[in-house]
Amino acid sequence: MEIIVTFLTEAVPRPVSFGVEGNDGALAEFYGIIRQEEAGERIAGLNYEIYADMAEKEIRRILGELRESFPCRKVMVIHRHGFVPVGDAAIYVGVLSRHRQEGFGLLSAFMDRLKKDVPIWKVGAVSC
Amino acid sequence: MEIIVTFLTEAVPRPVSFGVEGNDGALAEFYGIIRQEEAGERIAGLNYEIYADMAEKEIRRILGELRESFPCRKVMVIHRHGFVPVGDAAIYVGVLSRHRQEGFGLLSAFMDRLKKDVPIWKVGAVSC
Amino acid sequence: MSRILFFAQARDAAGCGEIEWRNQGGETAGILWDWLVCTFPDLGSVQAGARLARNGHYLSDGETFGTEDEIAVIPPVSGG
Amino acid sequence: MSRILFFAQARDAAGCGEIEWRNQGGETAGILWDWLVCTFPDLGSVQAGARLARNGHYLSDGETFGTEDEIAVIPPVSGG
Repeated sequence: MEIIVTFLTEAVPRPVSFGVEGNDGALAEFYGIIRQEEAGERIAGLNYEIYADMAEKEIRRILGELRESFPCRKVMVIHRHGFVPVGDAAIYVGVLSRHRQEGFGLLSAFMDRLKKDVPIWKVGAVSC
Repeated sequence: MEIIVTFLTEAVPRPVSFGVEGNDGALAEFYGIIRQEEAGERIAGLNYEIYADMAEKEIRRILGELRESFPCRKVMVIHRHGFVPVGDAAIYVGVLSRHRQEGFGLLSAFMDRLKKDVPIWKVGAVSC
Repeated sequence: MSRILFFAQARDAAGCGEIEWRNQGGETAGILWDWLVCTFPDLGSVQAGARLARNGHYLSDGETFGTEDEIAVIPPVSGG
Repeated sequence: MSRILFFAQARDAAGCGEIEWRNQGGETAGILWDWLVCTFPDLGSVQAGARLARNGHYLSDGETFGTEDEIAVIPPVSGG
Protein backbone atom coordinates (compact mmCIF):
# COMPACT_ATOMS: atom_id res chain seq x y z
CA MET A 1 0.00 0.00 0.00
CA GLU A 2 1.47 3.29 -1.11
CA ILE A 3 1.24 5.99 1.58
CA ILE A 4 1.86 9.69 1.07
CA VAL A 5 1.81 12.01 4.10
CA THR A 6 2.01 15.78 3.77
CA PHE A 7 1.87 18.57 6.33
CA LEU A 8 1.42 22.08 5.01
CA THR A 9 0.53 25.58 6.14
CA GLU A 10 -1.32 26.68 3.00
CA ALA A 11 -4.76 25.49 1.86
CA VAL A 12 -5.29 21.78 1.25
CA PRO A 13 -5.55 21.29 -2.54
CA ARG A 14 -8.91 20.57 -4.13
CA PRO A 15 -8.83 18.37 -6.02
CA VAL A 16 -5.88 16.38 -4.75
CA SER A 17 -4.04 14.82 -7.71
CA PHE A 18 -4.41 11.09 -7.39
CA GLY A 19 -2.90 8.88 -10.09
CA VAL A 20 -5.63 6.37 -10.87
CA GLU A 21 -4.41 2.99 -12.16
CA GLY A 22 -6.19 0.23 -14.04
CA ASN A 23 -7.33 -1.84 -11.05
CA ASP A 24 -8.55 1.11 -8.98
CA GLY A 25 -12.32 0.98 -8.75
CA ALA A 26 -13.00 3.34 -5.86
CA LEU A 27 -11.71 6.70 -4.70
CA ALA A 28 -13.02 7.63 -1.26
CA GLU A 29 -12.10 11.06 0.04
CA PHE A 30 -12.66 13.08 3.19
CA TYR A 31 -12.14 16.73 3.96
CA GLY A 32 -12.44 17.72 7.63
CA ILE A 33 -13.58 21.33 7.61
CA ILE A 34 -13.36 24.04 10.30
CA ARG A 35 -16.87 24.92 11.51
CA GLN A 36 -17.84 28.45 12.43
CA GLU A 37 -18.46 27.64 16.09
CA GLU A 38 -16.15 26.11 18.68
CA ALA A 39 -17.53 25.49 22.18
CA GLY A 40 -20.51 27.69 21.36
CA GLU A 41 -18.42 30.69 20.28
CA ARG A 42 -18.16 32.13 16.78
CA ILE A 43 -14.59 31.76 15.56
CA ALA A 44 -12.50 32.90 12.63
CA GLY A 45 -10.49 29.70 12.62
CA LEU A 46 -8.34 27.32 14.60
CA ASN A 47 -4.63 26.94 15.09
CA TYR A 48 -3.12 23.49 14.68
CA GLU A 49 0.22 22.20 15.89
CA ILE A 50 1.89 19.04 14.60
CA TYR A 51 4.78 16.98 15.94
CA ALA A 52 5.59 16.21 12.35
CA ASP A 53 8.21 13.43 12.61
CA MET A 54 6.15 11.40 15.01
CA ALA A 55 2.82 12.21 13.35
CA GLU A 56 4.04 10.77 10.07
CA LYS A 57 5.34 7.64 11.84
CA GLU A 58 2.05 7.17 13.67
CA ILE A 59 0.01 7.68 10.49
CA ARG A 60 2.11 5.05 8.70
CA ARG A 61 1.89 2.67 11.64
CA ILE A 62 -1.91 3.01 11.89
CA LEU A 63 -2.37 2.56 8.14
CA GLY A 64 -0.06 -0.44 8.23
CA GLU A 65 -2.32 -2.05 10.83
CA LEU A 66 -5.55 -1.14 9.05
CA ARG A 67 -4.42 -2.51 5.71
CA GLU A 68 -4.76 -6.00 7.16
CA SER A 69 -8.51 -5.48 7.41
CA PHE A 70 -8.90 -3.02 4.55
CA PRO A 71 -6.46 -3.72 1.72
CA CYS A 72 -6.17 -0.56 -0.38
CA ARG A 73 -3.67 0.48 -3.04
CA LYS A 74 -2.87 4.07 -2.15
CA VAL A 75 -3.60 6.47 0.68
CA MET A 76 -2.91 10.18 0.84
CA VAL A 77 -3.07 12.09 4.10
CA ILE A 78 -2.70 15.86 4.16
CA HIS A 79 -2.93 17.86 7.39
CA ARG A 80 -2.69 21.60 7.56
CA HIS A 81 -1.05 23.37 10.50
CA GLY A 82 -0.81 26.93 11.72
CA PHE A 83 -3.96 28.99 11.28
CA VAL A 84 -6.84 27.30 9.41
CA PRO A 85 -9.79 29.62 8.70
CA VAL A 86 -13.45 28.58 9.01
CA GLY A 87 -14.64 26.78 5.88
CA ASP A 88 -11.18 25.47 5.01
CA ALA A 89 -10.09 21.87 5.43
CA ALA A 90 -7.72 20.99 8.27
CA ILE A 91 -7.35 17.45 6.97
CA TYR A 92 -7.73 15.51 3.75
CA VAL A 93 -7.62 11.73 3.44
CA GLY A 94 -7.99 10.02 0.09
CA VAL A 95 -8.01 6.27 -0.53
CA LEU A 96 -7.78 4.36 -3.81
CA SER A 97 -8.91 0.75 -3.66
CA ARG A 98 -10.30 -1.98 -5.82
CA HIS A 99 -13.77 -1.88 -4.26
CA ARG A 100 -15.51 0.77 -2.27
CA GLN A 101 -16.01 -1.29 0.91
CA GLU A 102 -12.32 -1.44 1.87
CA GLY A 103 -11.85 2.21 0.95
CA PHE A 104 -14.75 3.38 3.14
CA GLY A 105 -13.60 1.05 5.90
CA LEU A 106 -10.03 2.31 5.88
CA LEU A 107 -11.08 5.95 5.69
CA SER A 108 -13.48 5.74 8.58
CA ALA A 109 -11.25 3.62 10.82
CA PHE A 110 -8.24 5.78 10.05
CA MET A 111 -10.01 8.97 11.10
CA ASP A 112 -11.02 7.37 14.41
CA ARG A 113 -7.43 6.30 15.07
CA LEU A 114 -5.96 9.62 13.99
CA LYS A 115 -8.09 11.44 16.53
CA LYS A 116 -6.82 9.19 19.30
CA ASP A 117 -3.16 8.65 18.52
CA VAL A 118 -1.60 11.05 16.02
CA PRO A 119 0.25 13.94 17.69
CA ILE A 120 -1.67 16.83 16.18
CA TRP A 121 -3.44 19.42 18.29
CA LYS A 122 -5.91 22.22 18.03
CA VAL A 123 -4.08 24.84 20.07
CA GLY A 124 -6.82 27.41 20.48
CA ALA A 125 -9.56 29.05 18.53
CA VAL A 126 -9.06 32.44 16.95
CA SER A 127 -12.03 34.72 17.70
CA CYS A 128 -13.90 36.61 15.03
CA MET B 1 -31.35 17.87 3.36
CA GLU B 2 -30.55 19.44 0.02
CA ILE B 3 -30.25 16.84 -2.76
CA ILE B 4 -28.85 17.46 -6.22
CA VAL B 5 -29.02 14.67 -8.81
CA THR B 6 -27.33 14.92 -12.19
CA PHE B 7 -27.00 12.49 -15.07
CA LEU B 8 -24.50 13.34 -17.77
CA THR B 9 -22.68 11.82 -20.69
CA GLU B 10 -19.41 13.73 -20.33
CA ALA B 11 -16.77 13.22 -17.63
CA VAL B 12 -17.79 13.64 -14.00
CA PRO B 13 -16.25 16.90 -12.77
CA ARG B 14 -13.26 16.83 -10.43
CA PRO B 15 -13.54 18.63 -8.16
CA VAL B 16 -17.28 18.88 -7.84
CA SER B 17 -18.20 22.40 -6.70
CA PHE B 18 -19.73 22.08 -3.28
CA GLY B 19 -20.81 25.26 -1.46
CA VAL B 20 -19.47 24.78 2.06
CA GLU B 21 -21.44 26.60 4.78
CA GLY B 22 -20.52 27.56 8.33
CA ASN B 23 -21.80 24.45 10.09
CA ASP B 24 -20.37 21.95 7.62
CA GLY B 25 -17.56 20.03 9.27
CA ALA B 26 -17.16 17.08 6.92
CA LEU B 27 -17.13 16.52 3.19
CA ALA B 28 -17.13 12.82 2.28
CA GLU B 29 -16.82 11.98 -1.40
CA PHE B 30 -16.80 8.86 -3.52
CA TYR B 31 -15.85 8.27 -7.14
CA GLY B 32 -16.72 4.86 -8.55
CA ILE B 33 -14.16 4.21 -11.29
CA ILE B 34 -14.22 1.85 -14.28
CA ARG B 35 -11.56 -0.86 -13.80
CA GLN B 36 -9.57 -2.24 -16.71
CA GLU B 37 -10.98 -5.76 -16.39
CA GLU B 38 -14.58 -6.97 -16.46
CA ALA B 39 -15.25 -10.69 -15.99
CA GLY B 40 -11.53 -11.39 -16.54
CA GLU B 41 -11.36 -9.55 -19.87
CA ARG B 42 -9.45 -6.38 -20.64
CA ILE B 43 -11.92 -3.66 -21.56
CA ALA B 44 -11.82 -0.14 -22.93
CA GLY B 45 -14.85 0.90 -20.94
CA LEU B 46 -18.46 0.19 -20.07
CA ASN B 47 -21.76 1.47 -21.40
CA TYR B 48 -24.34 2.62 -18.89
CA GLU B 49 -28.05 3.10 -19.37
CA ILE B 50 -30.26 5.11 -17.00
CA TYR B 51 -34.02 5.30 -16.63
CA ALA B 52 -33.53 8.90 -15.64
CA ASP B 53 -36.95 9.94 -14.32
CA MET B 54 -37.27 6.93 -12.08
CA ALA B 55 -33.59 6.88 -11.10
CA GLU B 56 -33.85 10.41 -9.74
CA LYS B 57 -37.03 9.52 -7.82
CA GLU B 58 -35.40 6.40 -6.36
CA ILE B 59 -32.27 8.30 -5.37
CA ARG B 60 -34.36 10.93 -3.60
CA ARG B 61 -36.51 8.28 -1.92
CA ILE B 62 -33.48 6.33 -0.67
CA LEU B 63 -31.75 9.46 0.59
CA GLY B 64 -34.98 10.54 2.29
CA GLU B 65 -35.01 7.26 4.20
CA LEU B 66 -31.31 7.35 5.06
CA ARG B 67 -31.43 10.90 6.40
CA GLU B 68 -33.36 9.57 9.40
CA SER B 69 -30.29 7.59 10.46
CA PHE B 70 -27.66 9.89 8.96
CA PRO B 71 -28.70 13.54 9.07
CA CYS B 72 -26.61 15.45 6.53
CA ARG B 73 -27.00 18.91 5.04
CA LYS B 74 -26.34 18.37 1.35
CA VAL B 75 -25.86 15.43 -1.00
CA MET B 76 -24.79 15.48 -4.60
CA VAL B 77 -25.15 12.44 -6.84
CA ILE B 78 -23.76 12.43 -10.36
CA HIS B 79 -24.01 9.38 -12.62
CA ARG B 80 -22.56 9.21 -16.08
CA HIS B 81 -24.27 7.28 -18.88
CA GLY B 82 -23.35 6.19 -22.38
CA PHE B 83 -19.74 5.08 -22.79
CA VAL B 84 -17.47 5.50 -19.76
CA PRO B 85 -13.80 4.70 -20.43
CA VAL B 86 -11.53 2.80 -18.03
CA GLY B 87 -10.12 5.11 -15.38
CA ASP B 88 -13.06 7.50 -15.51
CA ALA B 89 -15.74 7.73 -12.85
CA ALA B 90 -19.19 6.32 -13.56
CA ILE B 91 -20.56 7.76 -10.33
CA TYR B 92 -19.80 10.52 -7.85
CA VAL B 93 -21.47 10.96 -4.50
CA GLY B 94 -20.56 13.84 -2.19
CA VAL B 95 -21.99 14.51 1.26
CA LEU B 96 -21.66 17.58 3.45
CA SER B 97 -22.48 17.06 7.11
CA ARG B 98 -21.73 18.44 10.53
CA HIS B 99 -19.61 15.48 11.61
CA ARG B 100 -17.87 12.80 9.61
CA GLN B 101 -19.77 9.83 11.06
CA GLU B 102 -23.13 10.67 9.48
CA GLY B 103 -21.45 11.57 6.21
CA PHE B 104 -19.55 8.27 5.98
CA GLY B 105 -22.68 6.40 7.08
CA LEU B 106 -24.89 8.02 4.46
CA LEU B 107 -22.34 7.59 1.69
CA SER B 108 -21.76 3.91 2.37
CA ALA B 109 -25.42 3.01 2.90
CA PHE B 110 -26.48 4.99 -0.14
CA MET B 111 -24.07 3.15 -2.44
CA ASP B 112 -25.40 -0.20 -1.18
CA ARG B 113 -28.98 0.88 -1.85
CA LEU B 114 -28.16 2.39 -5.23
CA LYS B 115 -26.72 -0.89 -6.41
CA LYS B 116 -29.91 -2.69 -5.44
CA ASP B 117 -32.70 -0.32 -6.36
CA VAL B 118 -31.76 2.53 -8.69
CA PRO B 119 -32.60 1.78 -12.34
CA ILE B 120 -29.14 2.16 -13.83
CA TRP B 121 -27.45 -0.61 -15.79
CA LYS B 122 -24.12 -1.60 -17.18
CA VAL B 123 -25.20 -2.66 -20.65
CA GLY B 124 -22.08 -4.34 -21.88
CA ALA B 125 -18.36 -3.91 -21.84
CA VAL B 126 -16.53 -2.40 -24.77
CA SER B 127 -13.49 -4.48 -25.68
CA CYS B 128 -10.04 -2.99 -26.09
CA MET C 1 -53.45 3.36 -23.26
CA SER C 2 -50.26 2.80 -21.25
CA ARG C 3 -46.63 2.82 -22.31
CA ILE C 4 -44.22 0.04 -21.41
CA LEU C 5 -40.49 0.80 -21.32
CA PHE C 6 -37.79 -1.86 -21.62
CA PHE C 7 -34.28 -1.39 -20.26
CA ALA C 8 -31.00 -3.32 -20.48
CA GLN C 9 -31.61 -7.08 -21.01
CA ALA C 10 -35.35 -6.45 -21.26
CA ARG C 11 -34.73 -4.11 -24.18
CA ASP C 12 -32.59 -6.76 -25.86
CA ALA C 13 -35.23 -9.43 -25.26
CA ALA C 14 -38.12 -7.30 -26.50
CA GLY C 15 -36.08 -5.92 -29.38
CA CYS C 16 -37.29 -2.40 -28.70
CA GLY C 17 -37.23 0.21 -25.93
CA GLU C 18 -40.89 1.10 -25.71
CA ILE C 19 -44.30 -0.18 -26.74
CA GLU C 20 -47.90 0.82 -26.21
CA TRP C 21 -50.26 -1.34 -24.17
CA ARG C 22 -53.96 -0.82 -24.83
CA ASN C 23 -55.06 -1.99 -21.42
CA GLN C 24 -58.41 -1.65 -19.62
CA GLY C 25 -56.99 -0.70 -16.23
CA GLY C 26 -57.02 -2.86 -13.11
CA GLU C 27 -54.54 -5.40 -14.45
CA THR C 28 -52.18 -7.08 -11.99
CA ALA C 29 -48.46 -7.64 -12.52
CA GLY C 30 -49.21 -11.28 -13.33
CA ILE C 31 -51.57 -10.32 -16.12
CA LEU C 32 -49.02 -7.90 -17.60
CA TRP C 33 -46.26 -10.50 -17.48
CA ASP C 34 -48.48 -13.05 -19.19
CA TRP C 35 -49.19 -10.57 -21.96
CA LEU C 36 -45.52 -9.55 -22.23
CA VAL C 37 -44.15 -13.09 -22.46
CA CYS C 38 -46.86 -14.01 -24.95
CA THR C 39 -45.98 -10.99 -27.08
CA PHE C 40 -42.17 -11.20 -26.65
CA PRO C 41 -41.27 -14.82 -25.79
CA ASP C 42 -37.63 -13.87 -25.08
CA LEU C 43 -38.81 -11.84 -22.09
CA GLY C 44 -39.53 -15.14 -20.38
CA SER C 45 -35.89 -15.47 -19.40
CA VAL C 46 -35.82 -11.92 -18.01
CA GLN C 47 -38.96 -12.25 -15.91
CA ALA C 48 -37.53 -14.09 -12.90
CA GLY C 49 -35.01 -11.37 -12.00
CA ALA C 50 -36.96 -8.34 -13.16
CA ARG C 51 -39.20 -5.92 -11.31
CA LEU C 52 -41.97 -3.75 -12.68
CA ALA C 53 -42.31 -0.03 -12.10
CA ARG C 54 -45.37 2.16 -12.51
CA ASN C 55 -44.95 5.89 -13.05
CA GLY C 56 -41.42 5.85 -11.71
CA HIS C 57 -41.97 3.72 -8.60
CA TYR C 58 -41.55 0.00 -8.06
CA LEU C 59 -44.91 -1.73 -8.11
CA SER C 60 -46.20 -2.65 -4.65
CA ASP C 61 -47.68 -6.06 -3.87
CA GLY C 62 -51.21 -6.12 -5.19
CA GLU C 63 -50.95 -2.78 -6.98
CA THR C 64 -52.75 -2.70 -10.33
CA PHE C 65 -52.28 -0.63 -13.46
CA GLY C 66 -54.26 2.34 -14.66
CA THR C 67 -54.99 3.18 -18.25
CA GLU C 68 -52.42 5.94 -18.74
CA ASP C 69 -49.43 4.54 -16.90
CA GLU C 70 -45.76 4.65 -17.72
CA ILE C 71 -44.75 1.11 -16.95
CA ALA C 72 -41.15 -0.12 -16.96
CA VAL C 73 -39.55 -3.54 -16.96
CA ILE C 74 -36.53 -3.26 -14.67
CA PRO C 75 -33.93 -6.05 -14.90
CA PRO C 76 -31.47 -6.36 -12.00
CA VAL C 77 -29.74 -2.99 -11.72
CA SER C 78 -25.97 -2.51 -11.81
CA GLY C 79 -25.26 1.18 -11.40
CA GLY C 80 -22.33 2.82 -9.66
CA MET D 1 21.96 14.04 26.95
CA SER D 2 18.36 13.72 25.75
CA ARG D 3 15.94 16.33 24.44
CA ILE D 4 12.42 16.74 25.74
CA LEU D 5 9.79 18.34 23.49
CA PHE D 6 6.58 19.91 24.78
CA PHE D 7 3.46 20.29 22.66
CA ALA D 8 0.13 22.08 23.06
CA GLN D 9 -0.89 22.38 26.76
CA ALA D 10 2.44 20.86 27.78
CA ARG D 11 4.23 23.66 25.97
CA ASP D 12 2.07 26.24 27.75
CA ALA D 13 2.69 24.59 31.12
CA ALA D 14 6.44 24.29 30.64
CA GLY D 15 6.71 27.74 29.10
CA CYS D 16 8.93 26.43 26.32
CA GLY D 17 8.90 23.94 23.50
CA GLU D 18 12.09 22.05 24.18
CA ILE D 19 14.64 21.42 26.93
CA GLU D 20 17.69 19.26 27.44
CA TRP D 21 17.72 16.46 29.97
CA ARG D 22 21.15 15.33 31.18
CA ASN D 23 20.06 11.84 32.05
CA GLN D 24 22.09 8.71 32.84
CA GLY D 25 19.99 6.29 30.77
CA GLY D 26 17.70 3.59 32.14
CA GLU D 27 15.15 6.01 33.63
CA THR D 28 11.51 4.96 33.68
CA ALA D 29 8.55 7.14 32.73
CA GLY D 30 7.85 7.63 36.44
CA ILE D 31 11.30 9.02 37.06
CA LEU D 32 11.01 11.40 34.12
CA TRP D 33 7.61 12.67 35.26
CA ASP D 34 8.94 13.26 38.79
CA TRP D 35 11.77 15.30 37.34
CA LEU D 36 9.47 17.20 34.96
CA VAL D 37 6.89 18.14 37.60
CA CYS D 38 9.65 19.14 39.98
CA THR D 39 11.22 21.34 37.30
CA PHE D 40 7.93 22.70 35.82
CA PRO D 41 5.25 22.47 38.52
CA ASP D 42 2.49 23.47 36.05
CA LEU D 43 3.09 20.21 34.19
CA GLY D 44 1.44 18.46 37.15
CA SER D 45 -1.99 19.28 35.74
CA VAL D 46 -1.02 17.95 32.30
CA GLN D 47 0.43 14.65 33.51
CA ALA D 48 -2.82 12.71 34.01
CA GLY D 49 -3.95 12.96 30.36
CA ALA D 50 -0.55 13.01 28.70
CA ARG D 51 1.53 10.26 27.14
CA LEU D 52 5.27 10.13 26.60
CA ALA D 53 6.98 9.33 23.32
CA ARG D 54 10.53 8.21 22.70
CA ASN D 55 12.12 8.78 19.31
CA GLY D 56 8.78 9.20 17.63
CA HIS D 57 6.92 6.26 19.21
CA TYR D 58 4.69 6.09 22.24
CA LEU D 59 6.54 4.66 25.20
CA SER D 60 5.69 1.04 25.92
CA ASP D 61 5.00 -0.23 29.43
CA GLY D 62 8.32 -0.71 31.20
CA GLU D 63 10.38 0.92 28.44
CA THR D 64 13.23 3.07 29.72
CA PHE D 65 15.11 6.01 28.26
CA GLY D 66 18.52 6.07 26.63
CA THR D 67 20.98 8.93 26.83
CA GLU D 68 20.39 10.41 23.40
CA ASP D 69 16.65 10.18 23.08
CA GLU D 70 14.16 12.59 21.60
CA ILE D 71 11.44 12.49 24.21
CA ALA D 72 8.07 14.19 23.80
CA VAL D 73 5.25 15.04 26.18
CA ILE D 74 2.03 14.38 24.24
CA PRO D 75 -1.16 15.86 25.70
CA PRO D 76 -4.47 14.41 24.41
CA VAL D 77 -4.42 14.84 20.65
CA SER D 78 -7.13 16.63 18.65
CA GLY D 79 -6.21 16.48 14.99
CA GLY D 80 -8.48 16.21 11.99
